[in-house]
Amino acid sequence: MWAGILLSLRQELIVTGIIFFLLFMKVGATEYKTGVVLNWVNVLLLANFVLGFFPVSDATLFSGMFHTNKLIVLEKNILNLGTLIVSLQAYSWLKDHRQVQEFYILLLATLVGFFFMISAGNLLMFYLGLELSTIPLTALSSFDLEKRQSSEAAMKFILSSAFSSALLLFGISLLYGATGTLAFDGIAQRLDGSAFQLFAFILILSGFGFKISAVPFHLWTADVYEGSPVTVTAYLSVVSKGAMFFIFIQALYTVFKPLAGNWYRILVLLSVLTMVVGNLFALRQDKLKRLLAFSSIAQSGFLLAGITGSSRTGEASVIYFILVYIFSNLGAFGVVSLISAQTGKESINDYKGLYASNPLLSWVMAISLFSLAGIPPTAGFFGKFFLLMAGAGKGNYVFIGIAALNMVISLYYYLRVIKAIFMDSQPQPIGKLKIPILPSIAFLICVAGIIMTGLIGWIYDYIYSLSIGI
Amino acid sequence: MNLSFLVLVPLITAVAVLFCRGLNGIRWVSLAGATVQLLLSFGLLALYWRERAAGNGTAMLFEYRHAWFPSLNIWYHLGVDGISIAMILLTAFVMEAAILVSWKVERMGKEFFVLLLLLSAGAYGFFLSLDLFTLFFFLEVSVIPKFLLIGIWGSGRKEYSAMKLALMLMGGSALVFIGLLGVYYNTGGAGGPHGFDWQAIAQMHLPAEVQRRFFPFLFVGFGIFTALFPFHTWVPDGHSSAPTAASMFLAGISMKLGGYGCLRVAVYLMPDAARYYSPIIILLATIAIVYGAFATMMQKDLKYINAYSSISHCGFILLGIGMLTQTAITGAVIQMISHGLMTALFFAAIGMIYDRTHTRLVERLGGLLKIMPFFSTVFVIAGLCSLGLPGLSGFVAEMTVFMGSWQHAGEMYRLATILACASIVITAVYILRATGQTIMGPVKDPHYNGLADATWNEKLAGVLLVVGIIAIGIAPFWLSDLLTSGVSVIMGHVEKAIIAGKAVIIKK
Amino acid sequence: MSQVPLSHILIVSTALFFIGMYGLFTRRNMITMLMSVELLLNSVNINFVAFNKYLYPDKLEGVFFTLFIIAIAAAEAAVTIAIIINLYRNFHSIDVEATGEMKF
Amino acid sequence: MPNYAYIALIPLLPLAGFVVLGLFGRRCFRHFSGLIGTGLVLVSTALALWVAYQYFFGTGHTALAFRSHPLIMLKADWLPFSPHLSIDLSAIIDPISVMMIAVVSFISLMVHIFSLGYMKGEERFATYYAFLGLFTFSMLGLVLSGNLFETYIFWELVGCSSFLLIGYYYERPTAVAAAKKAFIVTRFADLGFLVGILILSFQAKTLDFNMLIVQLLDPRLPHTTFLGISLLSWGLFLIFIGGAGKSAMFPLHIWLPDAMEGPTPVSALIHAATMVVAGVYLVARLYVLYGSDPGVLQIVLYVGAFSALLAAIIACTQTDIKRVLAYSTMSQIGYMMFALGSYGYTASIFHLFTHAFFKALLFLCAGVIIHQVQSNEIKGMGGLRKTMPLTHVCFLVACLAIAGIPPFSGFFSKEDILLAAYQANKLVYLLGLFTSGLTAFYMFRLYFSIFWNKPSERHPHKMPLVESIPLVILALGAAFAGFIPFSRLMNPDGAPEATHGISGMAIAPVALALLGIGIAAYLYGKESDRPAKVVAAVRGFYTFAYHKFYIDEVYSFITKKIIFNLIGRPAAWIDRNIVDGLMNLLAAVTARISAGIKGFQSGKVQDYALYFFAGIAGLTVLFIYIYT
Amino acid sequence: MSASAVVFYILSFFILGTGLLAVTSRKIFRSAIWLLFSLTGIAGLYFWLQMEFIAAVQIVVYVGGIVVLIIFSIFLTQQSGKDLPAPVRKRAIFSGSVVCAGFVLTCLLLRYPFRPLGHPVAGAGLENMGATASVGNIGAQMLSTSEYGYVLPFEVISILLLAAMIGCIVIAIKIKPEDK
Repeated sequence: MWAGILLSLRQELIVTGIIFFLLFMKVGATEYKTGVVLNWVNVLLLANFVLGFFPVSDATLFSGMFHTNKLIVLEKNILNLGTLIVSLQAYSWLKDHRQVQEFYILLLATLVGFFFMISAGNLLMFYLGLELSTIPLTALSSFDLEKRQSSEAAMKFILSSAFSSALLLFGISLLYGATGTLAFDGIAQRLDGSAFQLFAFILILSGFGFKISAVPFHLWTADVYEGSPVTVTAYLSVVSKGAMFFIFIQALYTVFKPLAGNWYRILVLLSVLTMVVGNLFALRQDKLKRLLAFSSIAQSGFLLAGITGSSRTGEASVIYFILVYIFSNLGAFGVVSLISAQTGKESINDYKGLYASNPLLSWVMAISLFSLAGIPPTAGFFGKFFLLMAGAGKGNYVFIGIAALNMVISLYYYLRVIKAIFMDSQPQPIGKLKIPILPSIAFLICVAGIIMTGLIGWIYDYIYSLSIGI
Repeated sequence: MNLSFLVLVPLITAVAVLFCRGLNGIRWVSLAGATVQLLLSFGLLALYWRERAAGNGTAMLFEYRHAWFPSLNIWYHLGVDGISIAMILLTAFVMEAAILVSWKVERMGKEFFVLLLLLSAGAYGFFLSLDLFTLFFFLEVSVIPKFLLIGIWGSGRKEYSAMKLALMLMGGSALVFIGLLGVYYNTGGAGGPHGFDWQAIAQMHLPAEVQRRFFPFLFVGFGIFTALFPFHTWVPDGHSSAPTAASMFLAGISMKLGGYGCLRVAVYLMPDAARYYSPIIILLATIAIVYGAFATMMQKDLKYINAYSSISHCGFILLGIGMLTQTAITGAVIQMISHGLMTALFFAAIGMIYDRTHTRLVERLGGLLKIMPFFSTVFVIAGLCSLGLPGLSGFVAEMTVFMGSWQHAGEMYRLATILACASIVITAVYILRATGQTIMGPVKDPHYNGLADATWNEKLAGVLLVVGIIAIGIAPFWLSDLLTSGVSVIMGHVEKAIIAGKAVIIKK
Repeated sequence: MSQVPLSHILIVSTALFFIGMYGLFTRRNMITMLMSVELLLNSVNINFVAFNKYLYPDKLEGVFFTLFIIAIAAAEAAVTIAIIINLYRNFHSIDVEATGEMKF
Repeated sequence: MPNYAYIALIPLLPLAGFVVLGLFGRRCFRHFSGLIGTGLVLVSTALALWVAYQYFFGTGHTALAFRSHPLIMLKADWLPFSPHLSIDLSAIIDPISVMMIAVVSFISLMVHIFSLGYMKGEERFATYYAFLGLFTFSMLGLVLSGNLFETYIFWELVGCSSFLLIGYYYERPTAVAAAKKAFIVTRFADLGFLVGILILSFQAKTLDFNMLIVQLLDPRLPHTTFLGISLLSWGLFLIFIGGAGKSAMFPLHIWLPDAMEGPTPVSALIHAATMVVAGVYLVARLYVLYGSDPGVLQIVLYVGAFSALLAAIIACTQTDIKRVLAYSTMSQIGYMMFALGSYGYTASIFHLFTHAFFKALLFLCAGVIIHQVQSNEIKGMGGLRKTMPLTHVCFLVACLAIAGIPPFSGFFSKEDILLAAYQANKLVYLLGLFTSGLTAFYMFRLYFSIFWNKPSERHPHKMPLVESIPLVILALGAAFAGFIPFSRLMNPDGAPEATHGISGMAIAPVALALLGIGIAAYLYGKESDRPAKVVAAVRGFYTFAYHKFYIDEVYSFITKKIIFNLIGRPAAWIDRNIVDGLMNLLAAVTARISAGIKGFQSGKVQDYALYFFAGIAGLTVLFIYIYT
Repeated sequence: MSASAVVFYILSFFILGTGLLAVTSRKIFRSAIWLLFSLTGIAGLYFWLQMEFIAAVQIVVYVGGIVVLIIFSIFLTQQSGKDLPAPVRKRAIFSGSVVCAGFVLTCLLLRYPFRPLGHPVAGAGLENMGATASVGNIGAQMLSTSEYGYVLPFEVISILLLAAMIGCIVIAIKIKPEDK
C-alpha cells in the first residue's frame, strides 16, 4: 500500500526531494559554484520532467484529500515542463546571483504547492496548496533585493494576495457553513443555487480570479510582473496561471457543477471584461514586460471564454492552450530576460533594430508573439481557435464576436513589437549578444513546441481523450 | 497526384533557401522552386483534363483526406475542381513572375524570398482545401508574410500601410471565423457530429435562418480581402507601399482569396442567404466599380492608379457573384484570373520603371516608349487589358460578367449592369491618361535618356504574364470550359435554393 | 452558549471582517495594513469554529481548518514583514502612498 | 456552290503580318518589313477580289434566293455564355460584306504601297506596317463577322489600331491627345453599342446575325418596353449610337479632325475610306431591323443630314488641308447615313463604295503635297499645278468626283442618295442639295488655293513610283467606279432595284455643284482680297464656324470642369478622408478609451484592494439580486 | 438572558471595539496594542465556545508570536511616538461606504437556513470521541492517515513553513557590501 501511495505521490516527492537536496547543498560545508549548481538543478528538473511520464494508475488517497488521474498527471507534467524551461532561461540572470539554491528552493516549493493544489480533493488541501505556492512566490518576486521596483512589487503582491486569500477563506468558511463539508464531492452534492451559496461561490471565484488575473481582480498583475525579476514574471505568467486554470476548471466542472447556469453568465462577463481591459491597457504600454503582463491578462480572458463552453471540448482546449501558451509566452519572456540580463534594456524602443544585430533572438521573439496573437502556422492559432470554438458551443455568438475582435486589437500591439524589431532603427541599437547553451536549449524547445504542437494533431486529441468535461 | 505536393514544394523551397548562401543561390533556388510549381500546376491541369475526358464526373478530383483533429472532426482535406485549378495556375504564374522581378532585392534577400514562398504556400493551400478549417488556416497564414514584406522592403509610409493591411485583413478573418463557427455548430443536424467538410455541409442545406444570420459574416469577411466597399481602404496604401513582388502577389492573388471565399464558402454553402442579400451585394459592388473608377482618375501615383483600378475591377468579381447566374459567376471567376494576371503585370511594369526612374508620379515621367520600349509595351498591354480590349483577357472577363448580369432581369440589376458597363469608359479615360503621360509624349527628364531597358529576367516575367493574358484573351473557351463544371455545381445549389425558397413562399 | 444564536456570532465575525477590510483600505502604514489582514483572518477563524461547533459537531474539519489558517497566517506575516523591511531599506519609508513607481 | 473556306485567309494574312513585324520587325528585317506587309495584303486583296468575282458573277450566284439571305460559315464556338448564347467566330457572306472586303483590302493595299515611299526612312517603319496590318485585319474581320458580338470585338480592335496609328508620332503631345480623344469618344459611343447588344441578345436569345434578325422580327416576341419605348427600339438606337461614334456623326464627331495628327496614308485608309464608314456598315448590316423601326430610322436620317450640313459649313472655313478633308469625310458619311435613313440602302452603300476611292485619293494627294510644302496650311501653298502635274490631275479628278460632276463616280452615288431623300423627306432633300453645293465649293476652294492662286514655276518634283501608282489606280477608280451596275448587285432584300439612268432629278445637284465650283474659282482662282471681303461680310458666322461651333469647348468643359471636378475629385477626397477616415477613427477611439481608463491602474495597492472588493460586491449584486 | 449570553455579548463588543481602535488609532504603537487586545478577546471567544485548544493556540501564536513580531518590525521601521499619516480623505470615505455596503449585504445574506447535521455536543460530549476538540483527539487526528486524518496537510504545511522561513531569511538578511 505504501508503495502505491508513494508512487501516486511521486511527482510531489521528487520535487520535494530536489528541494532537500538543494537545502543540504546550501547548508553543507562546501561552497558550490553557481554554474555547477545551475547545471545540477537543470539536470534534476529534466529528470523530474521525464519521470513524470512514468505511467501510474488513478488513485484517491488520504480519505479523498489527494486524488490523481491521467489528466492531472499530464497537467503536472505540463507544469514541470514550464518550470524546466523557466529555469533554463534563468541561467543568464542567475549565474551571477548569490542565492541560487534559495531561489530554487522557493521556486520548487511553489511547484509542490501547485501539485497539491491540482490534485486536492478537499478545500483544505486546495487552500494549503494555494498558500504554499503564493507565499514563496511573493518572496521570489522581491528577489532583486536592491531594486526598488522589485520590493514594491513584492509588497503589492503579498498584500493583495493576503487580502484575496482572506476573501477566499471567508467564502470557504461560508461554504463550509452552508454544506458542512470541505470535501469536493460532498460540496457538489449539497449545492443548491441559493443566494448565500452564490455569495460564497463568488468570494471563492474572486480568489481564483485573483490568481488568474481576471478583471477586476487583475490589478496587481501588471505592477508585479513589471517589478519582479523577469524569470519570476515568466514563472508567474505561465506556470502559476496555468496551474490555477487547471484547478479552476476542475472546480467549476465538478465541484460547482450544480451552479453551472449561474457561473456561465458570470464567466462570460468576466471573460469579456478581461479581454477588453487587458487589450486596451496593453495598447499603450512601452515597457515590454508590462505589455506582456497585460497581454497575459487578455489571454486569460480567452481561456475563460474556453471554460464557458462547459464541455469536453472546453476543458481540452483550455489545457491545450495552456501548453501552447507556455511555449509562446516563455519564448517571448526568454528573449526579454536574456536581453535584460545582458543589457538591462526592457522597453520597446530599446528593441528597435534588434534584427540587425540578433536575427536569431528576433525570430524567436517574432514567432512567439505571432503565436500569442494566434496567427497560423503557430500553435497559438489552434489554441485560440479551439478556445473560441468551445465558447461558441453555447451559441452565444455576440460574446464570441467580441472575442474575435479582441484578437484583432491584440494583433496591433504584438505587431508594434515586431515592427520595432524588424523595421525601425535607432542610433545605438542593442549589440550582438551571446546566447549561453542552456537558454538556447530553452529557445529550441519553445520554437519547436510552437511549431509542432499545432500541426501535430494528436497532441490535442490525447488531451481530449483524457478530459472529462462537465 | 497527391495535391499536398503543391503546398509542400514552396515550403521545401523556402527551407532550401534558408540553407543556401549567397544571393545568387537564393535566387536560383527559389526560381527553380517556382518553376517546378508551375510545371506541377500544368501537370495538374493535364491530369484534370484526362480525368474529365475519361468521364470522371465527380465534383472534386484527387481528393486527399487525413484526420487532423479527429475529436473535433477536423480534417486536412484537399481536392480540386476546375475553378481551383484555374486559381492555382494563376498563382503559379504570378509567383514565377514575382520571383523573376525581385531578382534585384539585395537587402535581406534570404528573408525576402522565404517570406514570398510562404505567402504562395498559403495561397495554394487555400485554393486546394476542401475543409473549412484548413481553408481558414491557409487564409490566415498569409498575414505574417504580407506584414513583414510590406513593412521591411516597402516604400513610402510602409509601417502604417503594413499595420493597416494586417489589421483590416485580420478583422476580415475574424468575421470569417465567426461565420465558420456558426456553420460548424449548425451542421450535423440533431446530435450528429459537427463538421467542417464543406461538400457535406452544402449537401445538408443549412436552415434558412441560420444562413441569413451567418452569411453576412462570411461574405463581408471574405469581401474585405477582395476590397468590398467600404472596407477597401487597405488596398491603396497596402499596394502602393509594398515592394513590387509583394504588390503583384497582393493584388494578383490575395485579393482573389476573398473572391474565391465569397463564391466557394459564402454563396455555395448559403444559397438562400445569397439570394436574400444579393441586392445589397450588387449595390456595394456597383458602388465599388463606379466610385473606384472615378477615384482612380484623380490619382497621380502609378501604383495608386493601379490600386484604385483594382478596387474597381474587383467590383466586377463581386457583381458577378452577386448576380447569381451561371454566366455571371463564370465571368466573376474569369475576372479573378484575368485581373490577377493583368494587375500583376501592371505592378511588375511599374516596379521596374520605378527601379530606374525612382519616381512613380505621372507628371514626372514621360516618353518612356523611346527609352524603355519593352516596359512601355508591357505597360500598354496591361493598360489595354485593363480597359477591356478584345484579344486580351480583360475583355473576356468583363463581357462574360455583363452578359451574365444582364440575364438577371430586374430594373435595379439592369441599372447596375449598365453602370458597370459605363465604368469601362472611365477605365479607358484613366488608363489612357496614364499611358499618354508616362509612355508617350516627350521625355520630360533628360537623364532618363541614359536608362536601360529590361534585363532578361524582367523580360521573362513580363512575357510570362503577357502570354497568360493573351492565352485567355484569344482562346477563352478552354478557360470557360474548365470552369463550367465547378460553377454549375454551385449554381445547382443556388437553383435548388431558389426552388426551396419558392416552396417556402408557397407554403406561406 | 446555546442561547446565543449562530447568526449573532456570524454577525460579529462579519463585522470584524469588514473592520479589518476598512483598515486595509485606509491605513497607509504597511504594518498596520498587515494588522488589518490579521483581523480578516481571525474573523474567518471565528466563522469556522462557530460553524463547526453549532452545525457540524461530529467532525472537526472547521477546527482543523482554523489551526492551519493560524499557522499560515503566521508564515504569511513573517514573510510580509521581511518584505516590508527590505522595502524599507530601499524606500526609507513604509508608507504605501510613497510606493507608486509602477502605474498605468 | 463553291466553298469559301479560304475567305478566312483574307483577314488572317494581315494579322500574320502584324504578329511577325510586331515581334521581330524592329530587329530582324526593318527594311523589308514594308515589303512583307504589302505582300501579305496583296495576297489577301487578290483573294478578296476573287471572292467578289465569284460571288457576284460566279455561276448560279445571281439567283435571288442565294443573295437574299446571307451565308454564315466557318462557325467556331469562341466563348459560350450559356447553352444557346455564345460568341462564335464566323464569317458572313452577303453582298455588302463581300463588297466591303474587296474595298477594304484594296484601299489598304494602295495605302501599303503608297507608304513604301511615303514613310521611307521612318524610325519605326516596321511598327508602322505592323499596325497597318493589325488595322487591316480588324477591319476585314469587322466586315466579315457573322455574329453581333464578334462585330463588337473587331469594332474595338479597329478603334485600338486607329488609336495606335493616330498616336504614331507619340512624341508630339498633340498626336497623343488626338489619339486619346479618338479612343475615348468612340469608346463612349461603344458603350451604347455594348448595351444595345445586351438588350438585343437578351431579346433574341442569340447573337448570330441571321438568327438574331429572324428572332427579333418574330411577332411572337414579348413586347417589353422601357420608358414607353420598346426594348427593341432602345437596342437599335443604342447600337446606332455606337455606329455614330465610329462614323463621326454629330455630336460624336469631334475626334475625327484631330485624328488627322496621324500619318497621312493612315488618314487615307482609316479616317477616310474604311473605319469611319463602319457605322454605316453596321446600320446596313442590321438594316432589316432598322427598316422595321421607323422611329429609329428617323433619328438616323436627321443625324445624318445635320452632320452632313454642319461638316460642310465647317469645311468651308478650315485652312488646314487635312482638316478640310476630314470634315468633308464627315459630311459624306452624313450623306450615307441619311441615305440609309431614307430607305436608300443601295444608294448609301454605293456612295460608301465610290467615296472610298476618291477620298482615299484626296488624302494620298494631300500627303504628297504636304511632303512637298512641308506644311498643312493652304495659305502656304498655291501654284503647284506645274510642280506636281500628276498629283494635280489626280486631285482634280477626285474633286470632280466628290463634287458630283458627271461622269465621275461621285455623281452617280450622290444622285441616288438625293433621289432616295427626295422620296423620303423633302426637308432633308433640300439640305442634301445645299450641302452638295457647299461640297463642290469647299473642295474647289481647296483645289484652287493649292494649285492655282499663285503663279506657278515649273521645276517638277519627281514622285517615286510606289507613290504614283496608287494615285493613278485610285484616280481611275474615282473616275469610273460609278459605272458599276451597283443597284443590281446589292440591296437589302436581294431583289435588284430598278436602276434609273440620268433622270431629271440629276439637274439640280449638278447645277449647284457647278455654281459652287464657279464661286470657288472666282474667289480663289488667283491671288486676291476677295475671300477676305467675303469673310468680313459674314464675320460673326465665319468665326463661329471657324471654331467648329465651339463644340470641342463644350466637351472639354463637361469633362474637365464637371466630371473631373464634381465627381472625380470628390470621390477621391471622400475615399481618403471619409471612408478611410472611418477606419482610422476606429483606431483613434480605441486609443482614447484606453487612455481614459488608465486611471484604474493607479499603482496604489489599496486602490487595487478596493476595486477588488467593489468587483465582488458588483458581481454579487448583479448575479444574486438582478439575474437569478 | 443567561450569563453565558451576557459574556458573549461583552466579549464581542470588546473584540469589535478594540479591533476598530486598532485600525483607526493614529499612534501605530497603540494600534498594535489594540490589536493585541482584540486577538485576546477572540481567544476568549474560543474559550466561550469550549474550544480550549484553539484558544490556546490563538494566544500562543497570535499574541505571543505575530503581535510581538509586528512590534519588533515597528521598532525596526518606525521612529515611535510620531503620528501616522492620516488616511487619504477620498479613499477613506469611499472605502467606508463600500465596507458598510458590504457588511449590510453580507448580513442580509446570512439569513440562511443553516441545517445542523449530526447532533450538537452538549457540554463535554463523551458520546463520540471523534468530535470533541480535546487536545489528544486533535493530535491523534492530525497525524492519522485514516478517515479524517490530517497527516497530509500537516506535511504540506511543514514544507510551507520551511519555504517561508527560507524566504524570510533571503529577503530580510542584510547583505554585506563585500558579498555583492
